[in-house]
Amino acid sequence: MITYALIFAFACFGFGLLATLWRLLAGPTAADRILALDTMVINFIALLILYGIWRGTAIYFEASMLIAMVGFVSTVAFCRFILRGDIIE
Amino acid sequence: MVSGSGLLPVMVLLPFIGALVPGLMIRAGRNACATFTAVPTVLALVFLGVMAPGVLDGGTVTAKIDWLPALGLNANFMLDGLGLLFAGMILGMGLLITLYARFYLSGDDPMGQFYTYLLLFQGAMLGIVVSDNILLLLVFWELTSLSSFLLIGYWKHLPEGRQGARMALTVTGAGGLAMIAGMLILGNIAGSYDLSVILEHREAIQASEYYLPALILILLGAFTKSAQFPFHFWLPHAMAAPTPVSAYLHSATMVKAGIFLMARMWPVLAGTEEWFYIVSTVGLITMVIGALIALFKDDLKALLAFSTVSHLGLLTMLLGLGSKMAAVVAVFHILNHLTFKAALFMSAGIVDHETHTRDIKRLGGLASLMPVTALIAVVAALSMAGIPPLNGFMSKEMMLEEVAHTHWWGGEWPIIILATLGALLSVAYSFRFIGHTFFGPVRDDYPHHPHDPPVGMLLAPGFLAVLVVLIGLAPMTFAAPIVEAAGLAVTGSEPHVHLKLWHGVTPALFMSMVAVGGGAVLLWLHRPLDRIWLSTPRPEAKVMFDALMRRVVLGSRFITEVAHNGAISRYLAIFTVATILLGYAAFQGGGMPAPTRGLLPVPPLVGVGFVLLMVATAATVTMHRSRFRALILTSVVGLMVSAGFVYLSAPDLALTQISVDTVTVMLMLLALHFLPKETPRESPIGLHIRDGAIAIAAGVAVASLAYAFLLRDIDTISGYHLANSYKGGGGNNVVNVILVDFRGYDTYGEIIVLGIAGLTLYALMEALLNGPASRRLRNWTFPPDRSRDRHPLMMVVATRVMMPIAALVGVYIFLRGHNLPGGGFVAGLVISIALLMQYMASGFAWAQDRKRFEYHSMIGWGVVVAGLTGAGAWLAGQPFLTSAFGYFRIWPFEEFELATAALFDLGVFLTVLGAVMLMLYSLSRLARYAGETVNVDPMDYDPSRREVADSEQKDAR
Amino acid sequence: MELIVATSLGGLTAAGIYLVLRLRAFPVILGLTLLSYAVNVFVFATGRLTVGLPPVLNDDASAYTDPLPQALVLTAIVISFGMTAVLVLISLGAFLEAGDDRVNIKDETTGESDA
Amino acid sequence: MLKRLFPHPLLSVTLTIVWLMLVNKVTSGNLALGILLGIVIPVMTAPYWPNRPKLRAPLMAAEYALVVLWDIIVANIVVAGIVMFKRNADIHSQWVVVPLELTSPEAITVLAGTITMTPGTVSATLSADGGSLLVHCLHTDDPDGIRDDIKTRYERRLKEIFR
Amino acid sequence: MNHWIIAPVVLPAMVAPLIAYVMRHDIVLQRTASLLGAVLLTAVATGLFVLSADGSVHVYRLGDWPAPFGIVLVLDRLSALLILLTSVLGLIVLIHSVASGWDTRGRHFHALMQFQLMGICGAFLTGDAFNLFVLFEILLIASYGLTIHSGGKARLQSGLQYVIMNLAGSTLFLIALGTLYATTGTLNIADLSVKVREIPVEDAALVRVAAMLLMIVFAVKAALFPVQFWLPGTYANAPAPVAALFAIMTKVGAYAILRMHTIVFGPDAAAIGTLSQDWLMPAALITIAIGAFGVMGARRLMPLIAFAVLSSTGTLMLAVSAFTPYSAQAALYYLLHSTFAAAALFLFADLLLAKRRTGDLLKVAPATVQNGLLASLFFAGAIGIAGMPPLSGFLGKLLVLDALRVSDYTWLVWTVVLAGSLLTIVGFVRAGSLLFWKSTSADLAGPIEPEPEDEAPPVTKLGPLVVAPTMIMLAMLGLLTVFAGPVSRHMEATAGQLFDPSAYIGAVLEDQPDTKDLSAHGEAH
Amino acid sequence: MDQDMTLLSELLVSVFLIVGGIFGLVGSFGLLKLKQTMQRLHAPTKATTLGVGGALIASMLYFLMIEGSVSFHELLITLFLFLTAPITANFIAKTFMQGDVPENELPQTGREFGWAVYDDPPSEEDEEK
Ligand code: NA
Ligand code: NA
Repeated sequence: MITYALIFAFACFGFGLLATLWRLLAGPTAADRILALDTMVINFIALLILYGIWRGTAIYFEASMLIAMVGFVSTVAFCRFILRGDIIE
Repeated sequence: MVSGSGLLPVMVLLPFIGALVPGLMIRAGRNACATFTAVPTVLALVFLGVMAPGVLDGGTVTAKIDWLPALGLNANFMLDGLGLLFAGMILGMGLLITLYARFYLSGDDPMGQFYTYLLLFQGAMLGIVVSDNILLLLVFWELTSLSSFLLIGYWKHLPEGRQGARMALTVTGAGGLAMIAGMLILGNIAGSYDLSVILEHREAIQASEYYLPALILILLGAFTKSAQFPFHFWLPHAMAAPTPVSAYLHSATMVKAGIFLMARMWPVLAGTEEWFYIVSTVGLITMVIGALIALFKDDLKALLAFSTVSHLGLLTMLLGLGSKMAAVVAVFHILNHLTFKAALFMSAGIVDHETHTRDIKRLGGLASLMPVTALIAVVAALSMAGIPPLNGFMSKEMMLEEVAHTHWWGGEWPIIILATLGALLSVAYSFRFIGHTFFGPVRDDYPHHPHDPPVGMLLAPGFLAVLVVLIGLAPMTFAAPIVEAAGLAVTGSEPHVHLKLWHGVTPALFMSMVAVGGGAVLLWLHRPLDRIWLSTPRPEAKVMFDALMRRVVLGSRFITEVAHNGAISRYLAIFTVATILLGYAAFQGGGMPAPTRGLLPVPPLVGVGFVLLMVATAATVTMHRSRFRALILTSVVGLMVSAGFVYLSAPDLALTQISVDTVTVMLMLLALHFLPKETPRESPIGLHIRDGAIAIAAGVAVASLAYAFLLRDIDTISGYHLANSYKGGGGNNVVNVILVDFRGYDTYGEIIVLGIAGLTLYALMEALLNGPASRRLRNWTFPPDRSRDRHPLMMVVATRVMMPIAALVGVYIFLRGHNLPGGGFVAGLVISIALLMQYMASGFAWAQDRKRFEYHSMIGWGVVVAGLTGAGAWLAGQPFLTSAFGYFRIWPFEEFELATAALFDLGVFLTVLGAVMLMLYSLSRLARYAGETVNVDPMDYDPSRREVADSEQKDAR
Repeated sequence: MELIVATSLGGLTAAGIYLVLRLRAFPVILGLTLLSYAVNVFVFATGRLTVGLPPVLNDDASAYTDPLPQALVLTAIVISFGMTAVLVLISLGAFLEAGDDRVNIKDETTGESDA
Repeated sequence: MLKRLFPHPLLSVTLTIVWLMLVNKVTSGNLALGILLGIVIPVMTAPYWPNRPKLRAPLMAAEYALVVLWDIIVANIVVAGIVMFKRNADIHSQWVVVPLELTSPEAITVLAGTITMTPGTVSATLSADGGSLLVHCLHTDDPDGIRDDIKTRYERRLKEIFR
Repeated sequence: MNHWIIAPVVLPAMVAPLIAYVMRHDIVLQRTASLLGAVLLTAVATGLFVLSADGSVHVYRLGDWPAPFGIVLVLDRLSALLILLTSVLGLIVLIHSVASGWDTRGRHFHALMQFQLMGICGAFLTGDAFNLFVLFEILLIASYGLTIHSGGKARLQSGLQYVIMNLAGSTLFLIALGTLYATTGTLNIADLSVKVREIPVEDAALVRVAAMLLMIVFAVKAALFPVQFWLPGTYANAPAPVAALFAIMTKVGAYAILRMHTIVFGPDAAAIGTLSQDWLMPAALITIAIGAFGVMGARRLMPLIAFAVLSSTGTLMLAVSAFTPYSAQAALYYLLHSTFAAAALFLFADLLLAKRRTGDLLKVAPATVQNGLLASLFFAGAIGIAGMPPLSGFLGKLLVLDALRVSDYTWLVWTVVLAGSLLTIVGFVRAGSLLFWKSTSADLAGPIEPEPEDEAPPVTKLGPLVVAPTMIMLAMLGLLTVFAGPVSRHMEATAGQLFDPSAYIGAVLEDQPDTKDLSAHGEAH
Repeated sequence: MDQDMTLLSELLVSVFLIVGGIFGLVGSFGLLKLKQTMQRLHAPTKATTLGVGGALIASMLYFLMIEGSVSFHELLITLFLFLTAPITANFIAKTFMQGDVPENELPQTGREFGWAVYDDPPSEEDEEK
């Protein structure tokens, strides 16, 4: 049962990746692209967690945690670049 | 073998050591300088005198010193008759020139330099003539080119001097290089570079298939040096040198080096058809052409220069004839030419010195004004013309005699006519030299009123003129011994020379008479002939040479600027194409074993990741002009690569890749702040296609390479690492144990790279702020539509909570790294990112003011801690970076592990943190220089201040 | 899977090379970034591909992936980070000094004819 | 002294708990390490958080958390419906201005965060003086109702908590 | 195990951070530490040279791990020689930098210099292919910092190109190493040698690719056609003392080819065959030609010198390309010569530029003070690099020509080398007569254009300390000439070791008495 | 009993997985479907975050109930995502406004100062007033 649920979840978030890619390419605004990248990262984290369940190992959680953190920082940096130019003025 | 072999190398060395003297002595005055310059020459002459008797008796002095035995280049010297003749000429003339130059050079000329160059040249010449190793000979040969370059260009303020020097060096240098090849071949045939060995291998050499190439290459050296046609043109231009130089180099010594070489090699190279036709033909042509040009030269020195060319041609021809007698005549004429030509040069120098002109058309009638000079010149010139009873007559007669018996290009007549013509022209220009300079009416328009120079200046030419007469009158006394000894050295058999003025009625006598008579007629007809000559178009060697040189320079420049055009994109394209082609060529040379692995299955999600990766990669390319977009797209690429690492069992890689990417993106954003935001469209479509083709080829190449090995298994050394990671390294995470232990040295290097990067960025930032870039920064304008909130409240508040948590995560990742994915590097990046979060929230400068650690010293400590941890192993007698670990228990805590590897990892951590922060610092300094202000408060506006302000106002009321 | 990895590598390399051959510093930097991804994957792949076998020792694992290439890639990643940082700032410096970020240099010097 | 050792006591506790969650194993050693880090890290980061926000009414905070959680779940379903099944033309998005009584940056941040996390609304920006909040509604025909909802449901509670 | 073996790496690696971080505000202290470090390094290098002179091979097992699993350092004649060369060169260049004040024209000069020395020494010592990459990166990144030391437009622009080129090179290096590991499963050079020889030619395609790619990588460092393009621009725009130190940088590439393509990919390895020399020789010849044309066509002094260095690199690689013990001997002798000759010229250029207000453009300018001194230094340097007697270049060139006598292309080789020499000589003569002879003639002196760049202020008089390093470099050429016999004998022995790698392999792989004790701890958990 | 427990836990885990998946899908679908940038901002910041939350809870339950190990990491990640999502959304909204929304299209702040994106914060003098 879990297997099927997992596959369903994989499919959902996998679709999420493709959707975010589309948005990232299509834009049209910088905000859209940043949003798409941010969402992609979150989808990726979800997939990573699902993969952890699939493999039955907790070894990928640090990666998820780290990605959550750097994903946030990148998004803010991209936004600040558009907003201010200098990200750490 | 005769005694005195120890003297020989010392004799060669003397001038070189002596070359130091003038520089030291010049402060003591010109006379002292000249005197002490003469000392080494005199000493060398004395040495030579000591060795001379033995050599004149047919002996040879040898000395052997090992120098570079691996090559067969040894400082082996040999003094035989030929060497003795030349050494005597070089040293004797050297002494005379030293004397003459003392008076010739003016007070403005740097005399010390002159004597230094002179002695260097003398030493080099001396080396050539006593070398018993052809490689050693080459060394001295090239040295003469160099030192003569300095001498010719001595008057560097004269453009002719500079050009002449360069031309001489170019031509003789080129010949010298050809000769190197020739000598190497010769040595290769003979099996040794020792001359004495080579001289014993005549048959082997002449039978070798490499004989002709060797001969041509060596002759190129000799012909260029001795100004043989068609290389004769440099010699007249070298006349821009001071006259002592011309007298020394271009009459007595350097130009004779080529003649010497031909004489030296005569025993092994001469006697073949090739030798005969090449050498004698070149000699004859040179002799006639040189004499013809000499006749129409108005510059005294140019006239003498071309006469020298002509006489060198004569000598070459004689050596080329291949008969022993001709060779002996050549030797005799070398001596004679030296005496009269040097005297003539000196006389010309005196005339120049006194009248301030060398133009024969502005001279005449000097005999009465400077009688002594005139006497010397007349004697020498008559000798040159071959008028009895002077020495020139004798050797000319003997030459004509040899020629008369020679069968050349199908008969005797061609050579007889040409040789006679040469002699005839020789007579004409000799007569013209004295006739138009010293005789005729005294003029009143000399640039400077002449009279005989001081005695010092007359001594040297006078002495030579006396020799001219003495040899002419008593050849058996003054010339025969040395000519015999030298002839023996050249021909290998006792020549039994009988030098006498009267040979009876021979063909030579008739030829001689024709020459003298014809010469006189020519001189009588000179004026009309001169007009014809001047109106005849003829190739001007200097013009051609200059044009050639200019073409070479322009051609070189063209090649250089086409190849190295400063376009790195083309360099890289070439690099890539070359790599692909060479890689493919290498691949073709070997086979491939059969695959041993199947393909792993591809789950659909991996397919999705693949699509993302490829699309993002492709989009990075197609959208690269919008730099920001491209940057976002590369983030996707990075994310997908990390995903791949996760999927393919490399969590450590994923962690590292993703954190490094983040920091890299930050740096790029910081830089992009200043850089243009768009990449202009500037390369033509063809370039895109070319680059696209190269890129695709490279992609296919790399993909195929990877695919090839991915299907084939192999045993690797990492089994050991897996087996011993825990036992020997104390960690479960094998990757981390490899990093901090098995290959900790790599990691040590890697943190040093980071540390250097930090330093470099800092140094560059400082340099930019101190250079012109600072002006650009100072005038920086920011877009007016920037957002007005620099440090939004929400971000600041969120950071206050998240930053400590992120720091905690950093500590966690650091500590667990040894056993699970993580480690000092990732931890350092995590902490950096946490700090970066803070910097983004409240600004770098604000946060920087509150930092606890100096980033510089953090890098320093990191590198030092890692280094000291490694060096700590020395205390235990272990090699650098040997790790130690143990499990400890302290109540009330459970067992824990302590490992030196963790300390090493701490060094890594500190370096990474320090380097990243220093980089960010450097970039943010630039921004502040560009006018960003530093905020006082952590956030743009704290609304609670409004409340406080309100309440304060209330209180105030 | 092997085919996918190889193709990805090829794609990254091709894109990287194409960008490296552009005329401005920024795309060149992007190109080098892509190349460095490619090369990291390449070196990583020399340990051959395995799924779900990370090189962390534990009791129930019967096999591991090859840890050595991973360690090498880690070193390479760090080094290329340092290099990229230097490259970025040098290109910025060149831009600030020269006024544009062209990578190709036009030599403006003019020589003097011989004499 | 105590203030210097514990500049943010709540943070210290949080960090210790987070540490234990990270290491995933409650042992004496980990606890000691967690406490140590809980002390050291706030001390190190204290300069970046100069003031100490006043937190009162812990019960109210808990209540607030539950309310928000509930809102998140319920409203998410609503929004899912809008996103999935409403035609784009039928979605009426609006800007809503929420005047703020809160002045503590922390409180404002929590409010703005709450507004964003509860579906249907995103807090877009503050006014330059932090006195009002601009909110974007995905679909509403009653912007004033939304504003009042925010003020009564969240801001009132937050005013209690951050008094 | 002799711990001194790692001293050439650890010593500068410790001195550098101290200079950079502890002493960074005190230039006197920095200079003292840096010079002291260099002196100590030279002393250690001398000691190691003596140690290795008897032909013994010393292995240093880092972390006490057995080879091929850990990283080893290997000290043999070749590595000892090059470390000694590096340290001597480094010391002289440092003295020049201090005396000329270059070290104060930007930040962190001494630290970067020490790191640079560390990287170079490390590269010469390492017995591990991947570690060679790491040390290459160290010496490269330090060189990036040094190339752009004190900034300026031209320097940064050419520095950027230098960095890009080398990053491309490093990328290829990793691909090559990857391919090598993928086909042999090892990274240790001695082990690679063993493994490569086990590969039959019918399975050798990939390992051949690895060998070729590695050769290209090293060719980039050695500046060999068609990857030589970076050199002239970089050297011409680098600070002169840095350019002088870089004289050793191209040698690192030559060293790597000499090391890897004899011990690992030697002609005796069936898998490789003559692959290396087949491609190296034409590349070297073209490099010589390009360098010579560059000298002939140069408009500026610094590029002129740089192209001469390029040509001399080509000559060096030509000697390497024959892959015989004798040619290696010639190559090593020439290597010593060309290092000092190039360094001497760059240091000289610095002296001249300090005195010439018109920069290094080859055009007439007013005479400089001490024109005679500078002219003689230039003349000597030119003689040195062009390979004219009495300096060692001539002997080196003769050795190279002699060593290549056996090749099939002797004619071509000799023609190129000799014609290249001629162009170089003539080019230098042109430059010298413009710089020194024409400059003294007032009639030709053109108007003075000040340099656009903010270069260093002209020194009024060159003191003995400023001139000494250049003279010492030139004196080295003289010493190499005088002691050509003993030097070449040592080179012969060194080359012999390269072509009989059994001692090397034995020392690394077989002679491992007691490495790490692995019995202490239990199994993994 | 044991089997029931297992079934129950599997059911629970599956439910969370499916709910998480659905929300994730909604978020991504919204990103594709919605027409305006500000509208699109709604979907992922919330739905996707919630979707990840679902997956995380599923994971926690899975390891707790099926593997038998307690893992709080998921909780941490959830906490982190919920903490950062609003900030992210805020920044993206501002990015959009700065580039694509003129100030006059927005309602007034109702205060002396405009929206932070377009207006400078109160200065010292402003405060004095
Ligand atoms: Na604002
Ligand atoms: Na909301």
